[in-house]
Amino acid sequence: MRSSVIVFPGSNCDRDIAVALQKMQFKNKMVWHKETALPKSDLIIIPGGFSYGDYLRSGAIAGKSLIIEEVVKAAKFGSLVLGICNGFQILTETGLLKGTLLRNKNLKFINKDVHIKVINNTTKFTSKYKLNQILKLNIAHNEGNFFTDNDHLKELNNDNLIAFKYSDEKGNTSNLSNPNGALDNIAGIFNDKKNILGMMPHPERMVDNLISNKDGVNLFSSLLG
Amino acid sequence: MKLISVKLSPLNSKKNKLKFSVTVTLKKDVLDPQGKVVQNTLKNLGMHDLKNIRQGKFFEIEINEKDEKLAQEKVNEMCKKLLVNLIIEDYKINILK
Amino acid sequence: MKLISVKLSPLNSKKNKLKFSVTVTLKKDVLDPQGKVVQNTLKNLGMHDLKNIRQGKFFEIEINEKDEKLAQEKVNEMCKKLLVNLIIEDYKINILK
Amino acid sequence: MEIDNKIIEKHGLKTEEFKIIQKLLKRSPNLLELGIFSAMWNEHCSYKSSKIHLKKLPTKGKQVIQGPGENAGVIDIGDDDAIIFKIESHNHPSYIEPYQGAATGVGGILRDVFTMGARPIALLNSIHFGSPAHPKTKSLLNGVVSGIGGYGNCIGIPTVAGETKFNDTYNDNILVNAMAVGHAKKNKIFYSKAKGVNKAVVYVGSKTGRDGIHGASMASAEFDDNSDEKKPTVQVGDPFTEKLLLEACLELMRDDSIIAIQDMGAAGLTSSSVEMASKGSLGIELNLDKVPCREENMSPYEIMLSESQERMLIILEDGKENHARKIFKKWDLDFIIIGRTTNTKKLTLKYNNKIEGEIPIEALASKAPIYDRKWTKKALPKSKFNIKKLKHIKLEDGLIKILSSPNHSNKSWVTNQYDQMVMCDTVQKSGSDAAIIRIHNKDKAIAVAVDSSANYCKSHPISGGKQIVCENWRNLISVGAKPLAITNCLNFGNPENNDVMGEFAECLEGIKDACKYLNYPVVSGNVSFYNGTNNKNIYPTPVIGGVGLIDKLSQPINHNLKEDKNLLILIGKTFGHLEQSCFLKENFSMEDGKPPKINLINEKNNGEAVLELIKEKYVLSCHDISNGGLLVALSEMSIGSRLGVNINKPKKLVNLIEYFFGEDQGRYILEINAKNLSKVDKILKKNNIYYENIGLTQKDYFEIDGEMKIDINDLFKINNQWYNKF
Ligand SMILES: Nc1ncnc2c1ncn2[C@@H]1O[C@H](COP(=O)(O)OP(=O)(O)O)[C@@H](O)[C@H]1O
Ligand SMILES: [Mg+2]
Repeated sequence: MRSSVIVFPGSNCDRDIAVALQKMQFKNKMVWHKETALPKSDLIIIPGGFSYGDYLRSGAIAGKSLIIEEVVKAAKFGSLVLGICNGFQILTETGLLKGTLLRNKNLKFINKDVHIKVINNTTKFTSKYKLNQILKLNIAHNEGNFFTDNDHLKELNNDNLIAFKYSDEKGNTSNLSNPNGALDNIAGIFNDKKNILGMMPHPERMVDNLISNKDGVNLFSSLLG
Repeated sequence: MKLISVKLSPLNSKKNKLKFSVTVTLKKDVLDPQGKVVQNTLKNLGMHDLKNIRQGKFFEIEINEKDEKLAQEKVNEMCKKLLVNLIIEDYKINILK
Repeated sequence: MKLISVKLSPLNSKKNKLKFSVTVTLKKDVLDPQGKVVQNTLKNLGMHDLKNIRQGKFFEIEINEKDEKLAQEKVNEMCKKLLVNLIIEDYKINILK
Repeated sequence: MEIDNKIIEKHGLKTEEFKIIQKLLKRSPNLLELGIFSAMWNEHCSYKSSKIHLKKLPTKGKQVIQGPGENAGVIDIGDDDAIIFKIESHNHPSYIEPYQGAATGVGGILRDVFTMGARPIALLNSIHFGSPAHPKTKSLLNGVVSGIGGYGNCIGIPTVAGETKFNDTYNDNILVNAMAVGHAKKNKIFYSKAKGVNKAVVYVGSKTGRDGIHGASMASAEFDDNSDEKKPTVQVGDPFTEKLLLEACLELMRDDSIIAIQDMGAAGLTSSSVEMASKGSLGIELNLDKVPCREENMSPYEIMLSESQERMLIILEDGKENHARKIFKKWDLDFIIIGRTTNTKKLTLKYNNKIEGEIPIEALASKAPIYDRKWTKKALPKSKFNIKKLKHIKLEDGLIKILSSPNHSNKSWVTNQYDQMVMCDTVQKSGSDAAIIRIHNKDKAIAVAVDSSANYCKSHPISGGKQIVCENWRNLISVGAKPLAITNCLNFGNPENNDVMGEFAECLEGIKDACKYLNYPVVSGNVSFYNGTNNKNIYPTPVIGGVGLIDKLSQPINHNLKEDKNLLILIGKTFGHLEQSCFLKENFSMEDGKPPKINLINEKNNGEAVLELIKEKYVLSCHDISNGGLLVALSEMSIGSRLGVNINKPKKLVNLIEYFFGEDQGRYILEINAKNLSKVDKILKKNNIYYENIGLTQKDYFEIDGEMKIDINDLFKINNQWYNKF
């Protein structure tokens, strides 16, 4: 499996994702934001960080970068695209994913381990997880409060486009297990063709027991098919 | 509409550039976590007459363009292309004379 | 000073409350990292006529108070107490009529 | 412009100092030159009051590659790896503008570390606020914490450890100390010493604005009621640009293009250029019109004294300009040759080819005044406290008071605002005695911790100074690391006050003794004087930041209990020292008496024995005993893991309160499997270590035999309320 990680000047989880991909035997290339063409790849990843400082809106400026045009093209051709954290924010700014990520409801940056529940395990990103499996992943963001309009929310539910929801360790999804105020506890969504996944939690941080746990591994192994 | 306590800007008189202000606010039906916290905090500080507060962004933009209409179009384009997230935000452009 | 493309707000006509807008900008000489990045991006997007852009905050505040002067004082207090960081920011209060 | 007394005073210089300047120049300085003297001769840059005392610190050791005198200290951690680290204060700016002050504090210390060739791998901080009841405390706390997080999170370096404390003494002068730790290859370390004449002096990074002009002088002046007037000097941090600068510098450092490199920190272009020239015994000529400016019409004076952030000065090898320029262009940063090294040993400042100022480098550096200020000794204070008053206090009540107090409440409200995991090498986050950071791609790690004990230092500076070094050493031992070296940030009041100067001299005396005995040298640090307002000085607050090595990272240790029915053993003797304890402070608001005694011999033996037990893998969890004594340490082990304990009553000596809350030093609690007891006993006996079996781990309840029993979840709640209510 060939992957490409897009690197913006303010990306800071690019090395982390590269390490995880290497561990999982992906053939990975790093792609600098000023490049105008993507290497041939089956999977494009937009990593976490603060792409261009994120001073205007998270992901807004990255959404206008040269390389992003290529990502949009590739995504429309059906290439797999994974946006993690800032990557998710960028995907919503480009319109590849609908909805948006507002500031956390407590107006603070939040870094902690949270539980999420697998809502759809029939996609190329999630097939190695069990349905409703509870994962413990790390979140680290200022703007992770997912918001969208009613029509889109209906579409997300009706077409099974919600990938993960924040939950407690038993799988209950309620206000109590919602770290950032996200609509319906949504932690990650697919586009309608399910070739694009945007998620706030960091699977790449969960591939090494010495550091955390291995709950992120199956996302990568799902992609390997 | 009248403004108070705003000094007149001498800039636009030079004619070859124009200055605009843009205010960007969250759409009515979009959750505004920040506005809510600000409102609560102000009430806790004893400001009980506060009825409602909404927070947004503000830009002051100078354009090298003397035609007012053209200039405003350019500002509008900047808003649409970058400054505003049209999914969740509304905006207003004002010329500063 | 005149504003364009702003709808008149019917709110203040009800007399028992008043509505203000507050714009907050960074003081001159204070570094504006945000403005810098936005300006570069707009230029990269082809907006070569952009001379200068500064970003700030914007608030719309409704007050339960019919006396204009008193109301404005209250808004001023909110600015000083919470909304504005007086060390690095300037602000202007406008009444919306 | 005529230089009159008012102008001299405004520049923070004394009349006698001005006379020395005239002598050194053999004429009067112009305003630009005066500004430069003022920046270089102020306390913050010249260390004029502290130098003679700092000289006494032990700075050498097999592990030391570079001690104090460079941007940061460098130590050897085996193989081809080096660790580069330093701590620095940003107290005054953070009090004026907490978010930006703290943020730029982090940015500044990061530059000190990556300017030497290290990729930063961890951030730490020590923050001290006034009383929680003080009207300013809440917003200062909020601003500082989000500023520290805002910078570190954006640049993508994990903030992994620190301390957050409250005490009235900081009501009008908070402390914000930031520490950065980086990793470099031993043969790829960069220094600030200029070499060679006519080499290009290059300015890289952000543009220069009017921010922070006189920041260094501000950091060397006491606050008074007019401090508001000093406000325009606030600097705004731009972590995104710093990220660009970091990556660009590290990229340029891959080959041999750089002769010398120096960040522009306090006193900006002035101190960076003077330091490089001074170290190389060279001169330097700058064309100030070439300096990229953010504002129009900036004067040479403003350009030389601006403290705009995210800038560096580089002296380049011949022929490397295009190569270097390309790298900085890639990262969208300014890259401009603004001058040359010279053999004149002078700082020559030109603007549009006209000489605006010229000062011998010596006058600014080695000839700067040094003071041996008067200081007074402090006797060991006596306690007026009557132990009989304690009779009616129940253990449980005493414990709850402490665990629910601001100083002892769980700090996750703070640490959750910091990205602790980015870079994916954080083995142990904050919350234990020390954080553990893996060296990327290797199976070894470093442990890092910061510590201070202001009330001990206030009561008896020598003991306090020793104690903080020992506590820091213990914290590293507790996670299985061999302590290697420290950095220190010395936050004190007005050095012109004899008592304050005494506190300074004696704290350093204590630090020196402990460092020497423990072979724990000082490799970098920072001094912050003039912390106080209107003649009230803060408690002496030296902060120690330590780095230790875990050479085989198989089973990291922390202080969370692991399993029920394990043995708990207490290493070290308990005498029941309650004076200056947090028990007395939280229960009786008392801060009297002397700090606990430090026995360096025991300290070393106990620590080394614990390290041996950890190496042999007998230790399941470990916690050192500090503030709050045995009971607080035990409850922290329980709260972290939600496992309980069942502790025996002590068989002999001391009353229960003294036993459980005494703050005797050199002690640790270890959790071990009962089947290993005889082997553990053997190692401890061999090393002559005193220890006690104090009880067992158990499920659900935190219990002292016959004295108290609390549900562990309640204990957790008690410990986790304060911040969320504040
Ligand atoms: N308390 C201290 N202990 C040891 N070294 C110190 C101490 N304070 C300052 N130093 C050393 O003095 C030098 C100058 O420090 P400083 O002015 O803070 O550096 P910078 O200008 O890079 O911020 C550094 O090498 C620093 O490590
Ligand atoms: Mg430095």
